[in-house]
Amino acid sequence: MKSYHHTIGQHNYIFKDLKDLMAKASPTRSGDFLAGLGAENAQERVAAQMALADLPLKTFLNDLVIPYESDEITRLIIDSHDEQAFKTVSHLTIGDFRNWLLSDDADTSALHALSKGLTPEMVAAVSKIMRIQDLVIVSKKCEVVSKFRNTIGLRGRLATRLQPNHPTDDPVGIAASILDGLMNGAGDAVIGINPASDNVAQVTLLIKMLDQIIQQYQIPTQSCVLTHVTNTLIAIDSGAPVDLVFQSIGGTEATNRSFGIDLNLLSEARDAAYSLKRGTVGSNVMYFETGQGSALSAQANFGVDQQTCEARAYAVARHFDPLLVNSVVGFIGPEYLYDGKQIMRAGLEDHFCGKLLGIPMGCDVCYTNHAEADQDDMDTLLTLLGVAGCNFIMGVPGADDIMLNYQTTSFHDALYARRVLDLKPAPEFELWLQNMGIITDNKMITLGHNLPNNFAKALQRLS
Amino acid sequence: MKSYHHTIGQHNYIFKDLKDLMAKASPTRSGDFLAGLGAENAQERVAAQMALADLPLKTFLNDLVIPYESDEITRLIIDSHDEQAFKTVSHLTIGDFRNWLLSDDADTSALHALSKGLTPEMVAAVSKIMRIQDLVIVSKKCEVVSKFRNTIGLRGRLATRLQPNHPTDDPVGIAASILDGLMNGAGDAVIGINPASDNVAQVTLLIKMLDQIIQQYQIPTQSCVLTHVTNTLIAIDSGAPVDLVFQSIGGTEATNRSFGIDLNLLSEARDAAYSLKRGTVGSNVMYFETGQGSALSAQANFGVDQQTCEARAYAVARHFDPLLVNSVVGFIGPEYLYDGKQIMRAGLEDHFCGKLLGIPMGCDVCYTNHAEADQDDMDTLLTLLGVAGCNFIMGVPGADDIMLNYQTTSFHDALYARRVLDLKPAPEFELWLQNMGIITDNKMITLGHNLPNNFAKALQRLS
Amino acid sequence: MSSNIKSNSVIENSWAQLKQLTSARIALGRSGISLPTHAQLKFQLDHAQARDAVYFQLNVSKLCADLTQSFSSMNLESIGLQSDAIDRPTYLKRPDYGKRLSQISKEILLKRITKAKFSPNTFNYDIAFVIVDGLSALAIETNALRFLKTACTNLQSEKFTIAPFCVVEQGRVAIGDEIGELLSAKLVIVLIGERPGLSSPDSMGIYLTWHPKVGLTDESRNCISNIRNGGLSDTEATMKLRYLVTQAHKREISGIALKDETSSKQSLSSLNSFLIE
Amino acid sequence: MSSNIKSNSVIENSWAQLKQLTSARIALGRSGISLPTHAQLKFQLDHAQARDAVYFQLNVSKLCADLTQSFSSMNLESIGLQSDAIDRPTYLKRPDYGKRLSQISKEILLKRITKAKFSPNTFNYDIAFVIVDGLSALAIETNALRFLKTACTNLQSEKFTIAPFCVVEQGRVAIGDEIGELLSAKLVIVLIGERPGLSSPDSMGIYLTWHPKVGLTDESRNCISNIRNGGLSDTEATMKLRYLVTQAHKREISGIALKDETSSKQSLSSLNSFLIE
Ligand code: B12
Ligand code: B12
Repeated sequence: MKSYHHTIGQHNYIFKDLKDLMAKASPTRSGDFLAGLGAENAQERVAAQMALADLPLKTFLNDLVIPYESDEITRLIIDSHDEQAFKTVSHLTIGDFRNWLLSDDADTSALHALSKGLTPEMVAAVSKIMRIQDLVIVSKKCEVVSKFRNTIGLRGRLATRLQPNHPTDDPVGIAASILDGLMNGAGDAVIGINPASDNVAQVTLLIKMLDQIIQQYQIPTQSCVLTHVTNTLIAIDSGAPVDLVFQSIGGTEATNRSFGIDLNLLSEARDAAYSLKRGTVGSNVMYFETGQGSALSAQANFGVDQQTCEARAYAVARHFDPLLVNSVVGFIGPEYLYDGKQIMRAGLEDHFCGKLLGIPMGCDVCYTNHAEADQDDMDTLLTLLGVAGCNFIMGVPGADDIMLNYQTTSFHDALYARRVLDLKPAPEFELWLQNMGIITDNKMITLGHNLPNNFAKALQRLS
Repeated sequence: MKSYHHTIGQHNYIFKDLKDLMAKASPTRSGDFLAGLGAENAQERVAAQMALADLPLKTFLNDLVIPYESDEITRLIIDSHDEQAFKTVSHLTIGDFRNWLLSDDADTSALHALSKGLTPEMVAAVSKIMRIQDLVIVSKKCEVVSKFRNTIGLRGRLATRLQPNHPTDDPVGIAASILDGLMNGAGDAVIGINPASDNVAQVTLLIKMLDQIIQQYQIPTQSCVLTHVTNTLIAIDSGAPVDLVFQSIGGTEATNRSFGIDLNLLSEARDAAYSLKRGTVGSNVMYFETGQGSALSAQANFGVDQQTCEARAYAVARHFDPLLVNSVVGFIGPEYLYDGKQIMRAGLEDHFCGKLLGIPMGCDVCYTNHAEADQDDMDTLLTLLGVAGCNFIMGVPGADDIMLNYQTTSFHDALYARRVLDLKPAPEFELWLQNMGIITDNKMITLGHNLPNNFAKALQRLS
Repeated sequence: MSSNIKSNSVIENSWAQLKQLTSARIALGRSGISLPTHAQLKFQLDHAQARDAVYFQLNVSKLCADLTQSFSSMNLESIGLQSDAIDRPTYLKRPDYGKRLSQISKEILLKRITKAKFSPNTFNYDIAFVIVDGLSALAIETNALRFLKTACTNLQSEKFTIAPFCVVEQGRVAIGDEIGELLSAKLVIVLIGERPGLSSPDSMGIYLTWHPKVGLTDESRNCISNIRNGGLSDTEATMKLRYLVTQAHKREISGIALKDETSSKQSLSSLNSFLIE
Repeated sequence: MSSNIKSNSVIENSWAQLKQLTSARIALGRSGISLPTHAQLKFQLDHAQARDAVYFQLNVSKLCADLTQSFSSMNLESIGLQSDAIDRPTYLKRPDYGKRLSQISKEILLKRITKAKFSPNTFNYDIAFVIVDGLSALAIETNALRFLKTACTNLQSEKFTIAPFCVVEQGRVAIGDEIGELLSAKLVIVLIGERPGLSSPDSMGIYLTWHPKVGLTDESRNCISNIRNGGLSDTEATMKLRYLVTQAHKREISGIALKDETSSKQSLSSLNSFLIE
């Protein structure tokens, strides 16, 4: 195991191995301290960043933070590494790489061509020496497009997942939230329910209901019930109309094991979803969620800092050509991201790393009530991500998820971002919203005043 | 003195007077705690906000936070209040007012027509019940344009003050920073030096130098030496080519007295500057700086929260038709704004309040080394302000002011904001930059590779 | 701008009647495209209160007394314990501490156990109930006792041996592993306060782990969540619990391989979801 | 993208020679329009160090000893004092505490004063020097003694009576008002550590106040700022100080009405600013 060092003035800082160096170079976050990995003070952090900046990108192909033998994700990263694409940057250090990413040469197509040549550790490393403005400016240049029943990730567009959760999975309660969301222009990324229950029969019921709603109102979008992948497999087997397969994933084999999954299981699930051929404009069938802290939480971080673990999860995601990937950035709690500032930084890092690696990255801009964060922080992160070209965000009624017990972006929040940053919904969905009269002005997003006829009829059925 | 109250559940919260209510309704900031004015906990804060939301706008014309008799700024506010303009909103509560501001009816022209009908206390009050996204969305609708040798504040544009300070006011050192700034596209708001010394002869020398530079290179911009207004008056008297008169101002008469100024002195100074008729496209001749905390720092806050004091300073500014006003938001230190979060919130509030009151608001996005803030916070605030339509920001070499000892936005930072948000410099200045070959692509701001001839010649003079 | 600005610029939603179908914050109306003042301030208040709920402290001795009393007929004692996290701030920052018993609590437990007949390789109990404050002591104070009455009564018919109730302060789900192991229980059932939501500061979760021992991770557990007024009812939760408990004992597993296969109360045709014709 | 990406994508500035004219961070080059990696990391390091400088502690007893020794010929003692701010965090949050002496320090000072001949309505001293850590103890350790040697030697010719040096920990500018008043000095001259800058963690400021007394605000003072290596030299600062001190004594004022009217060293014609033809 190679050690690294850097001298500042009289002080020679020593980092015992690459993962120690990367952890110490990470901007402050509670999770790395919880893991006992964080830098002791600001000077040590800068020393680590300086040492990291001097490191050749190549290092990350040889000095592996988690051994090849013991981790199938390391194997995936190494075995699927595109050497041809990497060649163009193989002579750069991390510091040079940052400079190049910021340069005018690194345009959308250059970044696209490079993505398969990059490993999670490389992008994690460079993100550690980038300021927020750097993360924004580079992310904005990336464009990762994915398709199922509509097209997500096009420049100048911001999609939303409509998240109509209910504490007892009551279909009628869920439908109420769906109508609220659609009327506020939400739902192009996916209409996706987290079920409170693990019951496959109930899950299947919800899948069917979503399918019927999408069909009946001819909504150019896809549905998902975010249950465990094994449940979705059972549902597919039993003939449920599954659009997207969901799964939470982590960046180490052991994290995934704690989630009850591995790469084989994910492959199997993807094949099952493919076989249904339900996509119309494309066939990206996977939906993954991630979030800094899950590896440590499962005691499966192996001394690797939480942001690098997170980036490794994107290698998993990338392998399955997903429609959607998002970091649920403030979801777990303050033990990993302490306050608004840490959540913001992590959200932007995650988005940056995902985009550089070529995955269709969104973000669940969120916080829990035990964290030191509030709506102001969410507005801030949302705005920054909007500028950075984030593919999609969540949308829940009034920002309050009454089942998962956390606050994420509301339908109103999404409209705010779309309005001040002039971002449109996915094109197919935008057209639908216009045809329904839900949005009227297509220059500055403006909502109509009338209930569409078919929704009015639905309401009548209630009384 | 009227007291206010609000009941939540069993608890009846009592606020002993209007200023107590406003202070308790303020989002957390250290300065209000230092002053002993802040809310005890989050619930008390919300109670105050709810009570405030129910208050008619009219209240603020009758229940004055600082008595009319004892404060010339209160007199200015009341005596110059435009009742006609106010009539349109006189029936609203603060809560209604927020709703109206966010509504599609409140467009740029409506906000413009209203501004003189609003008092600082009204805008401060409404800002206290607004989230960051509200502050952004409303500010963005405002457009306050001012002119001297160029036009500042037009939608879609962001100007910068080139701030080439030097610890010994060395003209050559200052000139070096000026060239660096111009080559990076900075300087349209003003080329403005804070002199380290109070020496009028030295100050005059700097004024003359700036004038010569502007003339020689025909830069469509204005100059300013930010010395005490009494010094500038002496300089004008002695024939110095003064473009703009600078002064720090506060929101209470006593704060201004601690700054050695009053309204009369400012009038006198403005008249003196007018008389020089140096503006070409307009005649806004004043440059004011403000910042939350200055009133308390001078023991001149009279129990009024720091953000309301700050908004009152804008009434002073408004009275003198300034070219530029900016809140130097993180300048004083952590005793008033503790960390990045407080600085950000304050910066956006200040910008919002200034814009609603109709002044050409910029922001010195900054922090000191004794505050809990860093470059990430600055990037964030800068981005938010860019989205909110801020008129101008500062530009210093490498973000480090080597005389004032604080960090503000760099020339690079301004380019970042211009690029990711597609913001242009002031039109006259933009043309000059293009003619000089300093910026090349006018779609996405891009810098040229060649030194303009006249600058090349200047450099030759050095060797 | 005209002088006839309405007092109320809020555009109400014509689907407001849907509010009765869910506690989600739907049909809030809008000012322009933004959240109206009233809803905004309501949210702020709820946030302030939810944050307080995090710091609410469990009255352990009272709950123990209540449990002992309520289950006197079943002869079930209760034991008050603490995790290694000494206070709330520590608990929030150090989930690892919340997963382990304090030294003192460990000793208390061991002392009790020696009293019970203890034979290696066999188990003392079929089920151990561990009641943990988690992130919402309020959830436990509101739901635990009531739910346990329903659940234990229901499970009684299966003749399971039940360990003394353990009530734990500053605990995480995984603390059930250590307790279950020390008690030598076949199955540990953790009742825990879920993190407080904006509208639900008092939601309780249940986690089942077969053959609990220190070091297990979440794939080896099953979960029943959102038990509270407005969420899953005691009856429904008990039905699920009974299914999982009996299956766990029958198949000697828990976790990912054990699925809740109780049939859904609803079928799509009976859905009557107004959105579907 | 082609395979011939340069190792170094940084576009250097052709005006880099200007760097020798200022310590400002000019000509940093650019990557696209952004700050190159090297400059970015250098900035981060300087920030880390400047933050440390805020917490640097003044060695009061050493400075007192050095002062007493250096000015033994002038028979000037020195006194170590503390403000009401007990430590650095308090100092940062409570500037009001930093403006007042601690009770103990007040007593120390009063005891010394009674020793001196004290007659009401007249003043004990023409000048009191108060040396305060302010936001940069480093600035004081680096500059105060050296500067005072130059300044006092220079002022000696005017035959001012000088009070014992007061060295204050955790102080603000306004603490000079209280000390000056207690010492009964006509003029107080506060030497204070300015807040540390990114490139100048050691900059000292001087504030003069005529007839100091508790409650004065800044319009009654004059300021000479940025004294440090790379900033204002001791000689120049002394020239300004001498001018202000003599004028203050002559006109019996300080503050806004008293201007630094020493003539500028430069005239525009002699400027030789390369930018002007
Ligand atoms: C936080 C959380 C997570 C976090 C847990 C990490 C952490 N350090 O907290 C993350 C994001 C990793 C997560 C992942 C998953 N979760 Co989860 N999670 C929650 C949530 C929102 C709060 C839990 C809580 O408050 N616990 C109380 C605190 C005090 O205890 P704790 O010891 O700190 O928390 C532990 C448990 O919460 C446990 N846990 C979290 N989720 C799950 C899910 C299952 C099935 C199990 C057995 C345990 C478990 O992980 C924590 C660390 O050990 C609940 C919703 C709710 N309202 O409770 C859903 C919830 C429990 N999760 C759920 C699901 C489905 C999952 C996933 C299976 C999703 C997926 N398809 O991959 C994964 C995998 C879980 C696993 N096997 O590891 C469902 C469970 C449904 C059910 N009845 O079985 C719930 C109810 C919500 C939902 N519908 O998504 N989750
Ligand atoms: C912070 C600061 C301010 C703050 C002070 C509030 C506060 N609570 O700190 C604010 C923004 C209000 C301010 C205002 C002004 N300042 Co100022 N300020 C500074 C700065 C950046 C740092 C001072 C410092 O570190 N002090 C040390 C700490 C430990 O002591 P303190 O007790 O906490 O601080 C007190 C003094 O700094 C004092 N103070 C601040 N500025 C000034 C200016 C003068 C002339 C006086 C007498 C006192 C004074 O106010 C503080 C509270 O009492 C210096 C630059 C520098 N490198 O030092 C400029 C500096 C001292 N200020 C300067 C000037 C010109 C002004 C103004 C006159 C500008 C104007 N045209 O209105 C005003 C008015 C000052 C007044 N009479 O009240 C000049 C002084 C030039 C000179 N040689 O006389 C300096 C050198 C920088 C500059 N060129 O702008 N300032």
